[in-house]
Amino acid sequence: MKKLIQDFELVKYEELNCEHFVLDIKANEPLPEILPGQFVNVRVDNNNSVFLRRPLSIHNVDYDRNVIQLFVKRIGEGTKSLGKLKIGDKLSVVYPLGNSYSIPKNAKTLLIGGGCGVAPLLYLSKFLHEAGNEVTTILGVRSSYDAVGLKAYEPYGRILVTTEDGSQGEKGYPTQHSVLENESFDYSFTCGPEPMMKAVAAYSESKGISCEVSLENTMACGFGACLCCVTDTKKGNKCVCTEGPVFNIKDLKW
Amino acid sequence: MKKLIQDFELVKYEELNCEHFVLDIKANEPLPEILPGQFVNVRVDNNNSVFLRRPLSIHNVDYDRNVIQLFVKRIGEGTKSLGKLKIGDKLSVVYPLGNSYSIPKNAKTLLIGGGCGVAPLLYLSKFLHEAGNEVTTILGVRSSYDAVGLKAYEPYGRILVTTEDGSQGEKGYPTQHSVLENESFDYSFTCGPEPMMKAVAAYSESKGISCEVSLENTMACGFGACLCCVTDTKKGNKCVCTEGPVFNIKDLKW
Amino acid sequence: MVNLEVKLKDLVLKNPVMTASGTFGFGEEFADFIDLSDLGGIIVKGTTRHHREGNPYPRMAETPSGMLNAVGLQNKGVENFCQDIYPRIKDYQTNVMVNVSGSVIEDYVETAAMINELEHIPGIELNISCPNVKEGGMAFGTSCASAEEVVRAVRQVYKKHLMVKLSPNVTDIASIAKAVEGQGADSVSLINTLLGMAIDAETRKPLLSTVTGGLSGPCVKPVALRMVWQVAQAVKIPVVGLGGIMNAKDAIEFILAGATAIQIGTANFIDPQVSVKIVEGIKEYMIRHQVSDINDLIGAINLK
Amino acid sequence: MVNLEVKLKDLVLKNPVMTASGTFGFGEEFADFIDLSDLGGIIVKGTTRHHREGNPYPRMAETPSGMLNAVGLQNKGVENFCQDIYPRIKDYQTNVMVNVSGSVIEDYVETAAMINELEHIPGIELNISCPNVKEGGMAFGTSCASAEEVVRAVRQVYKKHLMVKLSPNVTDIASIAKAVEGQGADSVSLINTLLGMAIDAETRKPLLSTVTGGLSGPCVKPVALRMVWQVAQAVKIPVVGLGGIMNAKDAIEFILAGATAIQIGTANFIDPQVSVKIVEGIKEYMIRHQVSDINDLIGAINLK
Ligand SMILES: Cc1cc2nc3c(=O)[nH]c(=O)nc-3n(C[C@H](O)[C@H](O)[C@H](O)COP(=O)(O)OP(=O)(O)OC[C@H]3O[C@@H](n4cnc5c(N)ncnc54)[C@H](O)[C@@H]3O)c2cc1C
Ligand SMILES: Cc1cc2nc3c(=O)[nH]c(=O)nc-3n(C[C@H](O)[C@H](O)[C@H](O)COP(=O)(O)OP(=O)(O)OC[C@H]3O[C@@H](n4cnc5c(N)ncnc54)[C@H](O)[C@@H]3O)c2cc1C
Ligand SMILES: Cc1cc2nc3c(=O)[nH]c(=O)nc-3n(C[C@H](O)[C@H](O)[C@H](O)COP(=O)(O)O)c2cc1C
Ligand SMILES: Cc1cc2nc3c(=O)[nH]c(=O)nc-3n(C[C@H](O)[C@H](O)[C@H](O)COP(=O)(O)O)c2cc1C
Ligand code: FES
Ligand code: FES
Repeated sequence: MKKLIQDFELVKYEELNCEHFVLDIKANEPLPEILPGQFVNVRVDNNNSVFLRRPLSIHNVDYDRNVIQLFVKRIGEGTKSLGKLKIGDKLSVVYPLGNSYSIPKNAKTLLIGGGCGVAPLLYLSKFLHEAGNEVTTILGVRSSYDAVGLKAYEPYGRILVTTEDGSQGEKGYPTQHSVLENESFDYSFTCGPEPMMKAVAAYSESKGISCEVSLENTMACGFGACLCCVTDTKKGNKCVCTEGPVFNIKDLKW
Repeated sequence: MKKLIQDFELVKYEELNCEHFVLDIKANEPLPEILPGQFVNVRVDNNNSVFLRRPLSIHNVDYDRNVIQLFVKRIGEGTKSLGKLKIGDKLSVVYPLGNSYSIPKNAKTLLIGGGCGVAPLLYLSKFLHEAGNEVTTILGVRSSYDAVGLKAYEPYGRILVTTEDGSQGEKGYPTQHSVLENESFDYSFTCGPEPMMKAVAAYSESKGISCEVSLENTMACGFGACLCCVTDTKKGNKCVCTEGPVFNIKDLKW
Repeated sequence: MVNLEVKLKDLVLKNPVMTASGTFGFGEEFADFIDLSDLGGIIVKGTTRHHREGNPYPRMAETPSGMLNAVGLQNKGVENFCQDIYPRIKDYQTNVMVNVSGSVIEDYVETAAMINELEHIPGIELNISCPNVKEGGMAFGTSCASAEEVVRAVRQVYKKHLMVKLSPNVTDIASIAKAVEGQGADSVSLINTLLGMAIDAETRKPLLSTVTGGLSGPCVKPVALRMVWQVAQAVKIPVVGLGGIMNAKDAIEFILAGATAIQIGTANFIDPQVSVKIVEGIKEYMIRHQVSDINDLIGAINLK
Repeated sequence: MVNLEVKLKDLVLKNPVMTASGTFGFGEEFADFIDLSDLGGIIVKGTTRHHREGNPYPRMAETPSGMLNAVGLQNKGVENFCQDIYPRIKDYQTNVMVNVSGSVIEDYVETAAMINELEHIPGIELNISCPNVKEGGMAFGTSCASAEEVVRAVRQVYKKHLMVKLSPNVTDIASIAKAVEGQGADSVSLINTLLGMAIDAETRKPLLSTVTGGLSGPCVKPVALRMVWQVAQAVKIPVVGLGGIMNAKDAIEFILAGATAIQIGTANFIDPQVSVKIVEGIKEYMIRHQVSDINDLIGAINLK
């Protein structure tokens, strides 16, 4: 897939809570094909301590309006400054980057996300739904305050929540949700903090089902030029930005 | 005079033309005494290539509203980014810095400014007017397009213009204005490009009148700590930020 | 019309803009973004005698106006280069040079000898300055004697353009440049990365798996420019300048300081089109300043 | 309650935060902004045997995340310091140290001997690393032999705390640190500025009257941190770390790398209150991480 560098315009800003926000950014030209799991690399030029671009998963795509949606968690200077952009501001974007989740057909699929790891799962559930799969998404958050943006998933399947404090959905981690005991799935997909992804991997292995995880290694370029973002796989170091970010756990040394 | 570091808030932004703009910045607390010729040193934090503060003359002061006015010309990244601030944005300011123009009493005073060198002259004319002086201000610009903000001077005296293309006022440089031949003055004050200030200095020397110029050396600190901003005077290197920016030409090696 | 062509001894560059090793892959990674034939040359990834996995993750840390890397010369070895990669890239309409690294002199010599046989590779860049692997050659680049030794050995087997890449982590870079010139280097390129380090105060851990790594980006530009200026005064062979070049203005500064050509490194990560934008920007500068030949700008700093 | 007190040999600092020479005037310039007694120490302007006018204007150029300076040790000489300045600053409730520079060994010795007599000056910082004047001492700091020579000579006349400030413009800073330790230095401070350069592409002129100058600010932090780490492993005397420290996080990084105290330089220009903010920030960090004694953080980098 041809990679592009383009200026997008911020057309909508939605504050979800004090930590998370969603940006709608619009291209001047028709968008290229974008696959679930791919990411963009954006330039932050309104902060004098940010040098490199910041990689962000593609949360959703609206081809009709040439809009890409990003779901961002404030971490450091870069993401905080993205949250200060005003409608109409320009954003330089390199995209679409990385490989993608594989899309089975007519299967029972399980999506597990935690923290801002939910970002790529919305666009993924859309694809899974369209391919005739049954989609169950579990979002694990600390408390109901963080259980944001759930409505968007509803058109594509069932959405479940776990909270660490029990304030919404089931109490505990997403891999402790009762649905994992009570039902069986054919495929699992996950994105989020590494310990959570490792728990999903362990669950999937124990059930003998395929599991794809999305890694978030630190990146300098995002398109295979610097070799900074490698992860150690069974076939040696692989670039997360080009051979990932999605990996099947059978290839990782987890 | 005690120097302060404070956060100001942008309360008004006025675009004069594509090069010049005026910022009204407001302090939370009552302003200290500010003298004509003094400057502020502002932090530009919305641009990732600006590191040091930027020195700007105090164009006007409104003690009632705790507002300082800055008159800025877009030069490079720093001044361009100041022009992108939005109402309500915060601006860290170190002030009041530098010495000041001396204020005679009941004399005929001549003020000559060029380019963004006009910035300190407005506040100076106010002081001169209040001390009973007759104030004649000549602004030298390229063309009528740059002859901006003149109205502000009117309460304090006569305002004359020269343009290089003759599109407004007299044609030529401000030191070629006919008033310099037809009238005599007791004191002159100038600020602007060095060649212009040198011409004012030469005129003043030929007439035997006192002449004060305001220098714009590059500065790292603005308050006497780094010794970067020196100018070579008859008494050796002097800091422009503490012993200037205003110098009497008799002390300079011009 | 302005002339952008420069010569590194016999090597003709259609313009002075090259891309720096380790920041431009094998060029292929940039083919979506730019037309490689617009460049004066590209220097592909650091290549060693044998396959290297490189250093463990994490290999990168952002720093003020720059970054640290500790890639550690990950590459599949020179044989793989000759067989798999060379056929894919040999027809690029630009000078494709190979950056050669090693841990012992024999490695450099063998690698260079194999690349000498590749018809469409007009030159190598001998990396005696990689700070990221114990045997990465930086030791060669930090004393005149060892720099001479490796260049002398490689010169015997390598017959085309031999560019030697110098380390900035030295007291006197000009003397090292003179030493390699004395052994027959055709040009010198500088600077490689400055040795640096970053710590995460929260976890108390180094941000790189190797603790220290190589600093690059605009933060190093003032140091690089100074070194290019010093070396250009010390040697007669052409100097290729790099270190923190982000735009045409930066490139012009290096040329004024004495660089015949320049390389773009870290900037490629931030804007994958920056190298061709810099070619355009140099042209615009020349038109604006009425300079018809880029060669008139080389070393044309005005010291009054 | 956390303990911030550290010791440089016998010299007690109420906290590890000092201010760097040449960036803090004589402290007086900051009295409007902060209470100097909140600091562990201040190091006043570079002082030489005789009055120096310094270099001609322009002396400063902004760079990416930093600045170049070419002040060139402008000062009124040590006699003026003793007579005019010392009486004004001697009662500051903090350690006031004098940064001593010279062009020949006798100058260093005579200056140090005169300052040895000043009761309220507990130590000097011997600047063998100023890159901005031909005779600025950087030559002393770039070889072990000459560094040893000047430290040996000064040690004979100077009886209080002798801190030696090292140059980063060297191949192997740890060996220079060991050399000065061997001659009786009580501590080493590092880094002084990196030698750099800037050119105005439009006018083709250097931006500094001296062509080259000293680079400081956050751009140099990764290099400074690496050097502090290397030196801390090489010597037994305390190491004072500086170079690009802008906030408490940066300061903690230097302490984790092995610095007993740190100095704030260029950051003072951008925020004249930054030094005391850093004292506060270190305190907050310690409380958050449940570290009761700052000394437990010195060299406490976690290398796994
Ligand atoms: C493929 C990919 C997809 C991602 N998708 C999303 C997303 O959709 N939404 C979202 O909020 N975040 C996402 N992240 C994480 C996001 O990139 C980081 O949170 C962000 O870079 C932090 O930058 P900062 O300046 O705010 O933080 P700082 O901590 O100041 O960043 C300092 C440096 O570390 C890097 N860094 C810090 N945290 C991370 C991280 N978790 N992953 C990678 N690099 C990091 C930064 O890029 C920068 O170079 C993704 C990361 C990757 C690699
Ligand atoms: C005492 C004083 C008062 C000033 N008053 C005003 C004013 O009222 N209005 C106004 O528009 N400008 C004023 N200037 C000039 C203003 O400071 C510069 O235009 C501004 O610093 C340029 O910054 P930049 O990032 O836009 O340009 P750049 O060219 O990118 O700046 C690069 C560096 O050079 C310095 N620099 C560039 N031009 C100048 C200059 N003319 N003087 C000093 N430093 C410079 C910058 O501060 C910065 O460090 C004043 C300067 C001084 C010293
Ligand atoms: C990620 C990365 C990998 C690098 N790999 C190499 C390499 O293999 N060989 C080499 O000689 N230099 C290598 N370098 C150094 C660059 O070629 C260049 O000398 C340095 O980055 C300074 O230029 P810059 O500031 O423009 O990036 C690498 C730099 C980076 C950032
Ligand atoms: C304007 C300026 C003047 C300096 N003068 C001196 C000096 O007189 N003596 C000295 O040892 N170091 C001097 N330095 C170096 C600083 O003390 C310090 O070592 C260096 O700036 C690195 O620290 P920083 O990045 O925190 O500024 C000077 C630095 C600057 C920026
Ligand atoms: S981020 Fe550069 S190769 Fe992956
Ligand atoms: S700008 Fe620092 S002393 Fe004047």
